[in-house]
Amino acid sequence: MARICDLDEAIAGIEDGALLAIPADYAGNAMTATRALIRRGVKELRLLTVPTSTLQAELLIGAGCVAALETSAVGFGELGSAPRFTAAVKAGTLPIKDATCPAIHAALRAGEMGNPFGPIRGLIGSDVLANRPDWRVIQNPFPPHDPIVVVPAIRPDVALFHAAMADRAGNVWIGRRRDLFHIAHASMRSIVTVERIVEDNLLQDETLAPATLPSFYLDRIAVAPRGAWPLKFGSEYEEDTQHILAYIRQAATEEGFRRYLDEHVFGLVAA
Amino acid sequence: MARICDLDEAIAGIEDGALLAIPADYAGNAMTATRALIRRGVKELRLLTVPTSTLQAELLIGAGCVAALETSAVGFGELGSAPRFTAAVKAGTLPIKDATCPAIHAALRAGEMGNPFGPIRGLIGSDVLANRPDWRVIQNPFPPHDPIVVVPAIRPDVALFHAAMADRAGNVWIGRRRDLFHIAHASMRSIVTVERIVEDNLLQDETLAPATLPSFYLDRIAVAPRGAWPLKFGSEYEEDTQHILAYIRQAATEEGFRRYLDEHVFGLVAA
Amino acid sequence: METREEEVLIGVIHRLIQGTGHIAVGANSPIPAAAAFLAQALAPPGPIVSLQQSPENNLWTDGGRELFDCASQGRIDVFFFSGAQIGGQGDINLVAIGDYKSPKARFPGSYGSAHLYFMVPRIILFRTEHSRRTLVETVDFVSAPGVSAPGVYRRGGPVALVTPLCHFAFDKAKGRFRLETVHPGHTVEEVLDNTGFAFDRPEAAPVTPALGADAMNLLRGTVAEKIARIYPKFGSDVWGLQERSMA
Amino acid sequence: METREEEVLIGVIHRLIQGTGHIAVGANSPIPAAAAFLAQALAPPGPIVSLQQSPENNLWTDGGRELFDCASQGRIDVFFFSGAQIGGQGDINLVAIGDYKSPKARFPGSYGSAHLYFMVPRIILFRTEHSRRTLVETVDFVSAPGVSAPGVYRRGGPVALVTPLCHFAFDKAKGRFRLETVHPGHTVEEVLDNTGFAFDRPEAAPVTPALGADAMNLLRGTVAEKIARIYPKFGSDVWGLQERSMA
Repeated sequence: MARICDLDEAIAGIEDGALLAIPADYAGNAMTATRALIRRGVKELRLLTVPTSTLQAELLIGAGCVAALETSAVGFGELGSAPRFTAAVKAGTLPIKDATCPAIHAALRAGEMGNPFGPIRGLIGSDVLANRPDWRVIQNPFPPHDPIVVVPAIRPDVALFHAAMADRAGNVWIGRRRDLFHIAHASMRSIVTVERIVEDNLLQDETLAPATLPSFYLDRIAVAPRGAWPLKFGSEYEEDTQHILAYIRQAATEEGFRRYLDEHVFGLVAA
Repeated sequence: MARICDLDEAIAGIEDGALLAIPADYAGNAMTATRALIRRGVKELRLLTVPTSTLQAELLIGAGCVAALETSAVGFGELGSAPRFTAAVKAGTLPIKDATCPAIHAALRAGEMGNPFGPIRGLIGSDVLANRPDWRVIQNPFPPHDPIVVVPAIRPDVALFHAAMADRAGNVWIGRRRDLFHIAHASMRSIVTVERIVEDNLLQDETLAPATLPSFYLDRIAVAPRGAWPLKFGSEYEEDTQHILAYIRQAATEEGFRRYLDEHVFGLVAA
Repeated sequence: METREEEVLIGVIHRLIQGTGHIAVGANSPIPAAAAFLAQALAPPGPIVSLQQSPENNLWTDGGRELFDCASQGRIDVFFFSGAQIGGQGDINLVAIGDYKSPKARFPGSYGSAHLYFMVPRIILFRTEHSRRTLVETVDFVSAPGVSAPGVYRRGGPVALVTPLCHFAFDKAKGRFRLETVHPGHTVEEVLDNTGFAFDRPEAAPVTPALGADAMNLLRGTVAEKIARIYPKFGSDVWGLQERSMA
Repeated sequence: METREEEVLIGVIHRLIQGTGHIAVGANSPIPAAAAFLAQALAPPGPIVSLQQSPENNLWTDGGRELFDCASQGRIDVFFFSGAQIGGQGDINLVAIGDYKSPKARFPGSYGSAHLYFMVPRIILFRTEHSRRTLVETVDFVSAPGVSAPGVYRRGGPVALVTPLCHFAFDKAKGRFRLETVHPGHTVEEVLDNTGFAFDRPEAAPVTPALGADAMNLLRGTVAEKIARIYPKFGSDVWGLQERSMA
C-alpha cells in the first residue's frame, strides 16, 4: 500500500539505474519531483517515455541522469525541438531505442497483463523495426498467417507521474488521463505527486472511484501543488508557454542549459 | 454515432445469427432488452458471456434463441445452478465452447487492440485447452521460450448492456463497471439501455468524462428504467434474490420455464 | 459457545495465509473472506484483501480482467477454489461429471481456474463435502491441473485442501496430498473412509489446532459483523447475527 | 479578402476527406483540423472529428492508446502526417538526416507513424516546405514505408501529399506520386524545380480548385472561430482573429 510522505522521501524510491516510466505531456507529469530528482543527482536512469515526452525527458537527459532512452518522440511540437535531447543523440552519448507510440503501448500492455509479449501490426519494412533487435517477427498463428511483429513486455521498475488528488488510504484520482492507469498497472510500483490530499476514501465514491487508481499499485505519494509546472495539468492549469519558449532558446547551448538548471532546479525551488 | 430510440428499435439492431456479447452480472445487464429480444423471437444467436453469466444467458438459452455459446461459467453461484443451461448442455442441444475468464478477456482485448491474437499463460494440460481446437500453443518467441497458448481475437457483432445514463449526443456513463468499456471497445457496435437521459454532454464534465463511453462506439440507445431487473445494478438497485430463487425452482422443468416466460416475458412487461 | 465447523475451517485457512501480501477472494466465499479479515484484524493493517462484492473491499477499477492481470503479474499471493471433483494429483473439475460431450452432471464452468491455478502462488482448495464422490483419484474433466510438465510456465498451484474433516497439504514435487491435521471430533479412519484418492500421512495425524482466544473473540466480534454485512445468510447461520439489508 | 495559402491547402484536404466517417487529427495540425470542421459545418453532423487538444472534440477516454486501438480496428478513416523527408515511394522520415547512428540532424521521433501508416485507409501527407531538401527520392530513415511487400498485412497508407505548391496523389500500385493540381499562382515548372523525387503528371496539370463561396464563408466564419479557440496563433495569423485565453 502507498504511504504519504514528503517529496524527497518519495523520490528516494527511484534508485539509480532504475527503468523509469514517465507519461506524455498531456497526462500528468511530475515536474517538481523531476527537479528534485536532478537535485539529488539521480544517475544511470533507463528512461521510458509513454510514449513521448517534452520537457521532462529533456531536463533529465540534459542533466546527465539518463543512461539509455526508449521513446517514440522527444520534442516540443510547434514550439521547437528539444535541444539537449537532440544534442545528446547527435553526439552519440545517449543510447536510444526509437519506437513507435503503439509499440510502447503494446509492450506496457503485455506487462500489465503479465504476458511475456504482445503483437503489433505495421512496422514491417521500417527502419524503426530494423533498429530493434529486441523485437521479433513471427508468423501469425491464425489466418492469414502474415508476418507480424511481437514486442517483449515492459515492466518498468518505477513509474513517476502527477495526479489531482490522493486520499489518506493512498488511492489516487487520475481523472480522464487513463494513460496513468496503464503506466501504473504495468510498472512494479509507482511514485506519485498530487495537487492535494482529500479526507474521504476515493474508492467509496461511485462518481470518483471509476477514475481512481487503487493504493496497492502505488508506493509513495507526496503533495506538490502545481507539481506539473511548467507543463499543462488537466483542466487545472495551462502550459506556461513563455517559460518553455525561453527554455528552448536558453538550452540551445550547454552553458545556457546549465544556467537554466542553476536558476530553476538548483536555485529557487519552483512554486 | 449513437441514436436514441425506443426499445424495440434498439434491439432491432441485434440480427438473427449475430455474435452477441453480454457482460457478467456485476457489470450492467440489459434484462428488459433481453426480454424484448425473446418476445421478438431472435434466433441462432452466437452468445459470448464476458466472461460469465447468470439469468441473462439462462433465459436466452431456455427460450431457444442461442445456437452456440462461449462462456467461462453460467450459474447462480450460491443460489444454485442454471437449470435451462444445464439441461441444454446435458441434452447435447447447445454447442458450447468452455473457456476460462481471462482467455475471454484476452480474446476481447486482442479485438479491442485490432490484433489478430493474444497470448495467455496457464491452460496447458487442462481439458479446457484440449477442447478448444480454435486455440493454438506456440513457442514464446522470447526467453524462456516456453509453450504458451494464443487465442484468436474476438470482435462481437454487437454488445448489449445496461448503463446509468446517456446524454443527447449518445455518450454513455459507464461508471465503475469498466468491463462495459472493454466489451464495447472490442465489439463492432453496441446497443445500450440506460436508466435515464441527461441534458449535459458527459464528455465535457471532467468528473464524469473518465467513465464515459464515447458515442462513436455505440449504435442505439433506449431508455429502460430498472432495465437490469431482477439483477443488481451498480449502486442503484440490488438483486431481486427472491425472484431469482423462484425462477430457479420454476425453471427446473421445461414446463415451469414456459410458465415463467409467459408470465414475465410475454405477459406483463416487467417494470 | 462451542466452536463451529466453519470456525475450524476459518482457523485453518487463517494459518495458511500468514505472511501473505494480497489475498483475493472470489464470489461466494465467506469462509476464506472471514480468514482474510481475521488476519487484518489481528495485525492491522495486515494483508490487502480484495473482494468485489464488498463495497469497502472492492479495490478493482479496471473491470473483471484486473484480477487476472494482477494474478499474472504476481501481485496476488492467495486465491481460493473449490471443485465438483478434486483429484489426488491436485486437479480440479468445475465442468462435468461423466463424458464431457454428454455429461451425467454439468456445472457452471471453469471460471478463472485454468489460468489462476498456474499464476497465484498459494491456491487454497476448500470443499464443504468430504466424500469419495467429491475427492477422487482422477477427475472427469480437468479445469486446471495440479501439476505441470517441466518447461511449462508455472509459478502457482494448490498448497492445501481444507474440508469439514481435515486439512491436507499438497506436495508439488510428488503431486500428492498429505494429511496434515484432523479436525476435532473426527478421525483418520473417517478421513480414509471418505477420501477417494490415495494420500500420504504421518504415523499419527495431529488434531487441527483451534484459534487462540484473542483470535476467536475478534472473529466472533468485528470480523463476524463485517462478514454479515457482505454475506447476511452466512452471518446469521454461523453467528446468529441478524440480517441487515444492504439496499 | 484574397484566398490565403492556408485556405488553399484546407480546400484540398477538404476534398480529400469527403465521405469519410471518422477523421482523427494529431497534435499541432490546424490545417487538417480546419478541413475536418469545415466538412462538419457544410453537411452537419458530418464526419466524427477527434482532436485531443480540443475540449469539445476530445472523444478519448482510454488514454493515448485508444487512438491506435481504434486505428488498428479500422474505426479511423483519415489521419495526417508530415515528415522531415518524404520519399518518392511514399516513405516518411521523422527521425534523422544522414547516418542514423550519428545523424547530421535529429528530429523528435516516429510517433505513431510506423503503425498508423499501415492501418488508416487514408493518410494525407502535408508539408509546408516544398523543396528538394524535404521531398527526396529516398529518405535517410524510414519511419514508415509508403508501400509494403505482398503478404504484409496492410489496409492503409498515403493517398495524397499536399504542399504550398501543389497536390500530389499517391498511386499505391506503382508506389509513385502523381501531380494532380497546381495551386493558383504556381506552375508545373516550379513544382519540377523544387521536387527531389520523380513523379507522374498529366500533360497539363489543372489549377487547384478554390473552395466555393458558401464553403469559404463557413471557413472564415464559424470554422475559423472554432480553430482560433484551439490554435489561437493560427487563427490570428490567418484570419486576424484575436487570441483568446483558454485558461
